[in-house]
Amino acid sequence: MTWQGWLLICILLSSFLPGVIIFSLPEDKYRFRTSLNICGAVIKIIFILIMNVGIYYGHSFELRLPLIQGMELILNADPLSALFTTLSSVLWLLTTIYAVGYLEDSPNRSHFFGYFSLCVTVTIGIALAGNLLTFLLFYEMLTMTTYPLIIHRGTPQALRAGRNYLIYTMSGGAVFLFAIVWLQSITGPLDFSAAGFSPRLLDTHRTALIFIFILLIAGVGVKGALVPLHGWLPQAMVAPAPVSALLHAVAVVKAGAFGIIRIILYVYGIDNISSLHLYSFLIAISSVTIIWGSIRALQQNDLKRLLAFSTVSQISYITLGMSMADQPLAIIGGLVHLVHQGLMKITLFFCAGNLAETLGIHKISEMKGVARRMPLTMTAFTIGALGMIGIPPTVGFVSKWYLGLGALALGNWWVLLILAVSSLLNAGYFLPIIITAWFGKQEAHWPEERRFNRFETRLMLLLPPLFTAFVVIAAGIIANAEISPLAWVKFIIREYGL
Amino acid sequence: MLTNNLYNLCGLLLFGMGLFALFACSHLLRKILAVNIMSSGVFLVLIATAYRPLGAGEIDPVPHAMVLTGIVVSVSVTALALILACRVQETSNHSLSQSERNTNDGDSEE
Amino acid sequence: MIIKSRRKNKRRPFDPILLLVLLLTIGLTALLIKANYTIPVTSFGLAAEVARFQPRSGVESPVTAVLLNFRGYDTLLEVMILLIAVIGVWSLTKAPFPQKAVKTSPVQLAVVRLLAPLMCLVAAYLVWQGSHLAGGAFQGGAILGGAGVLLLVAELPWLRTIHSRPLRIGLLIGPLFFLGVALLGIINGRELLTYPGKWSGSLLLLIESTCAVSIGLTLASLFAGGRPADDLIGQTKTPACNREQKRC
Amino acid sequence: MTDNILAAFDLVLITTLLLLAWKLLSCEDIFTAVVLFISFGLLMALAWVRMRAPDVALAEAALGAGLTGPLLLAALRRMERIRKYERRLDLDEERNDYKKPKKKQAPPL
Amino acid sequence: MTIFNSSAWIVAPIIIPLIGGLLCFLWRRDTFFIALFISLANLLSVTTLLRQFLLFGPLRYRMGGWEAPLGIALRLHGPALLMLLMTAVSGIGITLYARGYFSFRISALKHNNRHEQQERFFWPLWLMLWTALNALFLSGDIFNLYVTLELVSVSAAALAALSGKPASQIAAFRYLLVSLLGSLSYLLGVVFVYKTYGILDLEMLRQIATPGPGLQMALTLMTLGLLLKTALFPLHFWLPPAHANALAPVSAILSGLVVKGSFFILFTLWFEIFASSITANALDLIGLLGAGAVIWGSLQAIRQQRLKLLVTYSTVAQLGYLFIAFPLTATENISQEVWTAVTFMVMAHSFAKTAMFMAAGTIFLQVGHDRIRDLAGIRKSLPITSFAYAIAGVNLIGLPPSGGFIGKWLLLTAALTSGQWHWSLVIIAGSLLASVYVFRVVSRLFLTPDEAIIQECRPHSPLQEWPALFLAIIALLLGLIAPYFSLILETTEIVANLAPGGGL
Amino acid sequence: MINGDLTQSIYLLLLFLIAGTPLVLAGACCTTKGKMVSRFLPLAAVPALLASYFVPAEMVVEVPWFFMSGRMGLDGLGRLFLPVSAFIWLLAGLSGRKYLESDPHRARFSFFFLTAMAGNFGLILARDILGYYLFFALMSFAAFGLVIHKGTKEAHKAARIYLLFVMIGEIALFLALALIADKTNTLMMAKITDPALSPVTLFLLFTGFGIKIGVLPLHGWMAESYQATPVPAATALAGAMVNAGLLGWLRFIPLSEIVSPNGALLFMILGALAALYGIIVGLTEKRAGAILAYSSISQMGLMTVVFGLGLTGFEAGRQALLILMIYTTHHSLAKTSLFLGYGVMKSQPRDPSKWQLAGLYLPALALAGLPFTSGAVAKSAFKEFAISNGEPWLGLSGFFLPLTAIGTTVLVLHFIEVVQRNEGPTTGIKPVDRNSWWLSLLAVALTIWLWPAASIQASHTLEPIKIWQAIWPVITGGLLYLVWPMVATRKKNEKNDYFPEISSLTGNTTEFDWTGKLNRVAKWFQQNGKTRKIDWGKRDSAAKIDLRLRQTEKIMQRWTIVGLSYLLLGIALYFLLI
Repeated sequence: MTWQGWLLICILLSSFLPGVIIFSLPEDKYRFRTSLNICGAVIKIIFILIMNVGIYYGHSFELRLPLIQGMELILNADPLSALFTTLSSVLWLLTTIYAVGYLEDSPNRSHFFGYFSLCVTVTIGIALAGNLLTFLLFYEMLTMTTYPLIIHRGTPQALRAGRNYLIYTMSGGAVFLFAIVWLQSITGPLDFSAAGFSPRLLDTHRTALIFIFILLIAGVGVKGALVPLHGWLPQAMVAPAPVSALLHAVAVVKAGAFGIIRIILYVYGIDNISSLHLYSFLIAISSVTIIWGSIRALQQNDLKRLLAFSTVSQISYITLGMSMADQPLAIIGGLVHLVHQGLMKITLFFCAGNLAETLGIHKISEMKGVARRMPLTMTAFTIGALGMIGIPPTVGFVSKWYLGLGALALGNWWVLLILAVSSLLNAGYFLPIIITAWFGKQEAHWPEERRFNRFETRLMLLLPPLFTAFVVIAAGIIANAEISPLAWVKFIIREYGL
Repeated sequence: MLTNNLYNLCGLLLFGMGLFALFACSHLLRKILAVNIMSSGVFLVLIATAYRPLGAGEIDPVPHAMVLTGIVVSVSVTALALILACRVQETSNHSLSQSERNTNDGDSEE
Repeated sequence: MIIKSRRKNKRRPFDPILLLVLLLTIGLTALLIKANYTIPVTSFGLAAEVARFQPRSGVESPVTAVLLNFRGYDTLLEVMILLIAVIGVWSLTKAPFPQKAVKTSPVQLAVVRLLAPLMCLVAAYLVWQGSHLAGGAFQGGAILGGAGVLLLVAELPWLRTIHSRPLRIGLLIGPLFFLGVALLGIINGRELLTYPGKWSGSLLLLIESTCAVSIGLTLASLFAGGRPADDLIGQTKTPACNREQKRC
Repeated sequence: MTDNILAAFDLVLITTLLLLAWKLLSCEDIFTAVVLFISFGLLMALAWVRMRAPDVALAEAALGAGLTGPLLLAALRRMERIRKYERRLDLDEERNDYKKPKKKQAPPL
Repeated sequence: MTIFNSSAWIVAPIIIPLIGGLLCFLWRRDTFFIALFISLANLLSVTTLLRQFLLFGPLRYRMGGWEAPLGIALRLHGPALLMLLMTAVSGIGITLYARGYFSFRISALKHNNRHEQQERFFWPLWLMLWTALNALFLSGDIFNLYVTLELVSVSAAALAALSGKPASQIAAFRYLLVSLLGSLSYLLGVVFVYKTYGILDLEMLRQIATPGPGLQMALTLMTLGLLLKTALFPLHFWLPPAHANALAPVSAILSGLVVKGSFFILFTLWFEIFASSITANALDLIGLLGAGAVIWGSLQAIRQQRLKLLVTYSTVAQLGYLFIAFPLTATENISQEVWTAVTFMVMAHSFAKTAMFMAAGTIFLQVGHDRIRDLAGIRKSLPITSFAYAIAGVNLIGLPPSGGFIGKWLLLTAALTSGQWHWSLVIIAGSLLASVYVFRVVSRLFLTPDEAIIQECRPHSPLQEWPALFLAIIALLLGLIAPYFSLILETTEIVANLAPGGGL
Repeated sequence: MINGDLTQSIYLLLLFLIAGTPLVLAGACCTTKGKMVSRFLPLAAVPALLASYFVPAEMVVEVPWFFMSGRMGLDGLGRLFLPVSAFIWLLAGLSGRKYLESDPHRARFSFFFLTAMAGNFGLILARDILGYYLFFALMSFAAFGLVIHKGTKEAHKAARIYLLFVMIGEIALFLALALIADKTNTLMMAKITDPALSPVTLFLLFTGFGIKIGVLPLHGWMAESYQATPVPAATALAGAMVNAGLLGWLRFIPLSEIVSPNGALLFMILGALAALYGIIVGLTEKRAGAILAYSSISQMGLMTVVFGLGLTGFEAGRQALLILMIYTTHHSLAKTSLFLGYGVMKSQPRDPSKWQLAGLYLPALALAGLPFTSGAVAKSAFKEFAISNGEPWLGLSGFFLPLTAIGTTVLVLHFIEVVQRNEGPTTGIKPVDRNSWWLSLLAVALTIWLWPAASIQASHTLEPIKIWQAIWPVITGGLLYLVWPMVATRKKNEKNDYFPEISSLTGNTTEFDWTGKLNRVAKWFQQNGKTRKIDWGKRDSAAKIDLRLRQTEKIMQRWTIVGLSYLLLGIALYFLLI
């Protein structure tokens, strides 16, 4: 095995081992657990950076484990996986710090952090998967590892949410499995590759391939919260804030979106999809999701539910970008939104968590004037929200810009209208919150106020959102620089051969 | 060949009878008896297959050995089944016929 | 008739399912018979084979040769089934000896005293003749078992005090010996259950004898319907710990 | 001639066997059934002899009829005795053990 | 090293547990150590066999030195070897667990020697059962298979009755009767085979067997009997009470190993020995029943209120998958995949179900009941057990990388490649239903209840918890070591001849 | 060369400081010492002023990493817009210093003020379309903070409306920019030429920037916001930020390079309507700030007309550019002055003095185009331009311009009256720095004359005929204004619903509940979605299924049923195995 292979293993182990150790730790080993967690995260980031550099300079990172004939587990780091791994690992570090602060004196922390680490391991696995089988492997494991986190609180709502999550994701997984097997029975074993499967198959298996595609999208669309399949996401909001952050920004929803990207770009290949005339289907799905998610978000009073519906809407931008994959600009928009949405949404969830943890605020109607009490938190929130709307110079604008350009380059001018309406709706639900928070007058006492010494809340709760908010702006401002996500996405596109 | 066939027929009829009785009767002992009848039927078929009239050739000893084995097995299983039936009787308050019913209830306490 | 009897037992006078079962049984039996008569008689079994190898088996009776030599493996396993039945029965319950000694009638006692040794003799004879005529370990064992049953029916008081260990040794002596001889083949560098050519006859007789003893004991134990009274003595008891204390 | 006699014997034997089986499976009283079964076993041994299988016949006589019959009778006696006396009480202790925690059931979550 | 090349090793998996069983019955003291030693020795012998197999290929052993039509042959081929391996590994786990289980019961429960007695008889019966299973897997003679089947039945029934509870007695009695019926059906089938061919050896039968009325009836009867013993859907009635009411280690044995024995015979007969006589319609019928088992068993499992019953019904459902594989073999070029798939399903289910029953048993012992509703937060006091249960559950659902997943994947592939996609729907539906019943429990176990409810009841010994986890993890990782298994399966001659011939 | 490099670096530094200073100061507002920042508000505009003087034209700095393609620099337009804007921000900052002293939220105010300032300066400097968009958004959203600053109910309402319009504008601009970028394949402004602008793009640009300018259908936010915003901020809003919209047009629809007859028509018609509409509605208004807003609408309408004229031809475009520069400079300074004056009057406890009134009249009449004021220069230039363009635009000079001049006169007189009627300071009013006002007056009076670029137009106005042409509309307007009170008194009783339909058009409804409306839509969807859901959780149905399963399983466990299935299976197998 080459050092590249070992590096991939190390990347996976750097969160897996801490996770396993944490499970066995007693509850009161606070310091050890925290430092283990954070060390793991930092080491993982270092490994991933090494990997990124390697990828940039053209090394190939691959690890193959043949199972039986026609089944092979492949870990393969291409630029796209590098993008996702980097995002996940960095956000994991932040979320871990945040979670340490958030759960400072709640029960069952070993349990929580153990699953947390496993969850990230699995997400990285999804990112590194080199074929559909491996993808499925980690995809299903993701369900397993996130489920305990969703029901962590153990309340009836949490249980219900967990149950629904399982129903959705297990069904999705089953459909996905079915589709994969069907696909492979036609195409034979497939690695992820830019070309997709052989176009010759289109002549003989046209209908089957269309069906398979729809099934595949439905399978990953459950986690990716495409509209008829998004029902679990708002309910899963009963979980603690770090979990929501994980679900929305780091792991689950992202995994779904990532799966869609993989399927479109690396399994089918853009040419095949184009000759199957599937793009219109994708555009329709993603447009409906974008609009519907926003409309549903508008009517929420619960902050986290609102954010959840906002995720439904926003994550579909990625699908939208993929649905115009004929056009590199649109792909760029979609891919870069993978990162951007993560940054913005995690900021928002951190802030929502801060409000809940410090002041007991869960509802938007309770947020009047809260910015005066927690200015830093609300600053981060505002930046995140503006990013969601797509105000420059935040990263949200960058994504939208590329999506718009891609749509225009394809002549899909009406996609631009979708973007416009979506922005308007986003503004419709985010701006009132911001106004209320900053300029509203506090009417009653906060539901459950807790005071902390120097800062408006715990430092560990404050730093992560501030950092991500900063990145939301900074990554937008330096979008064209060599180190920005956008640049990496362009690198991906180059490597992909467009 | 007539004899073979006759005994074959008898064996198969015994098997059928036992089969029906096993399904139809509710008394535990009767079920055990039914199974014994069945096995007798099977043995009969086997032995009848091996049978050759005097002078018509060597008798195949292998089926005989098989039946011997079968008889021993059936006796030991019968013994175990009988003791089990007694235990069923001992441990449950129900009458003989009801106890068999009771088995149906997979959800009963423990 | 069967239906009639059910009709009396059950409140429901007529069970259509049962009728269906009857019809189906008849159908299956008919199929069986049909199949039985359509089998072309082509083979004559293994009689010729047995006859060919009989001289090398060490016994004269073909059935015994098959039973103990050619297909000795089946027999080995079969002996084990008997043993398992005993273990199973023992595991289920204690032997239901009457609480207090029953006064056995003198006539019965006399009969038993006469018959039991006689049956032992018959058994020994059967085992011995098994090598060339009908008979063998099972038959002999069965007679021995019958003797045991006789004793048990007589409810002799000393039967209750039979200890577990000698009984177990008795039960196991046959199987263990059989197994040992079987392993002898491997030790000799041959296959399992291969008897050394010269002594195979006498070895088979020995196996039959020990097995007959064990089978007799087995059958008697099965009839006794449970393990001996002293079966659990000798186990060191760990102090009973109250469950409730443990839990809280 | 001998063939005919033998055939008649076969027919009678088979009919008897079948009738016995039918009877023992359908008769009201289980004790009768057991007794019939013993005779069935003996007739079976006769059949084995007729089939030129003396080993089997011996085994059937000794085991099938000679031992299974007493076994059945013993079991029958044991069952009837059980029905007369109360069953042993100590058998239930384990169940009681398990039942205790039921008192403090977890409140429905 | 020549000693390890001796062909006599093939009898070791039969002889070693047999001796162990006899000794355990005789000795009565330190039986656990005897059993442990036996299981290790058994593992050693199986490993040696594995080595021999990889070096020399399939083995054939003449019992008593007699050639085939007269004597009995043992044969070691890929599937049999895998079954032996499975039994050896599961057996070690069960042995260890049983020790923990009994010692806890002996020390923690009120008793009148009852639990000592149970343990005392458990060991010989278990080792005998082990012998029987190994003999069954190795047997190369159709009548010898009957004997081993009986051996399995009797010891299994005795084990099932071991717990002494009324329900278990009833269930065991029913189990015994069913086993007898099954064995007799099988035996009658053997009689028909012997009538037709005058041969009992499997290999020879394979060579001369041609479709005909005798074989047709024989196959029907043998299949019927074996289906009954394997508890395929409409004939599964005996399994839930027997498995659910037994002692936990016994349940593990019954569900994990015993049903696999009869299934193994059935599969061998259908696809190896009499493959030429199998028709597509019959395969479809079996597949249909398998599908029914999957759906019905899962629905029943979902419905259950008690943990052990749930696990038991899941066995009914999981056995269905094995039969769904039948119709998939009808296409020539994929039958090898199906063979692999079935082997994987069998092994994965064996490990997982064993682990699951162990976990259920531990939970039952610690909590004092197994009402699923009231199991909230057991994870707190029994973390390892809960994990074991969850991991085993993952296997049952068939999530990657478990062995169950590999099996399902191969079955799905076979179904879709051969164009029989309706079976794949059943498989998918089955895993969804499985996830429902698995998570019904897991979500309870992993709940965080109020502090007040959590009672500190640490298990008595690590033996109660770890074997389950050990087996569950083996099942989970089975997928990752799949290449080795497929290697074993592929080096078998049998596989080459697996595809049913002209009968289709 | 070292010397050259040094100056180059100094210029660079200055360029960065233009937007950087306000941003840094804005950052300082967020610290604990944020309240002190308000004292340095004027300072923030100083680098911009300096730069507009020192930094040579066509100095372009490329920062490729910055927001996708960073190009900054001063060009001709920039060198005009920057000093005017900087000056106005300076004045606003000056006036704000005092105004804020007693304001508890002065840190917040300073933050938004400075951010808006940075945005304003930045967009002037931006040389690529996204840069412009970025700073435009920065300014617009920061201004929101200024509009809502007072925190009153009116302020909240105004801010909400403002935000809605900003969002619409942003989206329109986003679409327009995307279309442009798609056509030109670059982000550089310089590449925008005729083929890059489709009618749709033109319309979107018109909408996007028109909102800031207040062109007709998109003016709804203006009156409320001008009224609600604190005076210093309103000054900047009306004086500087409005121009950003105009600059946007100029940047993205480069006159003299683009000819679009249809676009011209759109601009001219809507501009002309706005010019008249602003006057008429302004006359019905009772609030000084709002009146100024309507005046702005009217004046910007005129500029829209000029812009439209400029779209008719290349040469016209070149001329229009110059006129727009003159006009916008004039208008910005005059409006600034009016706002500051209004602020001063409003905040002082006593009635305005004569000097003060005179000071108010100067910019007011300049707006109306009184001779010798900047307004006269601007208007005469406009007139000449219209004439030079020939038919069909001659009517503009003869009829339309005088009409608006009359109207403007009336409107500003109305404004002055409203200011005079001021009942003294209410509690919320803070003193506005008087010096800044005087400074602004000075600028109004002098700028146009000192400005070299406008010298030709300025000299033209000194001709007698021009003076007359300029003065008669003012006189007419003054006369009309004398008649006004009668009209006003007659309508007094109905003061609440002058032009009710118009007030609803302006978004003046008391509750424009736009989130509520969307909510209703969403709820409809939700309800309709819910009824169609299958209710899996129904207890009784679940129990029923459970019971069925249980019963069936029990039946299946009967021996007879087992026998049935066993036998059936056997028979079926037998036949199937043939």
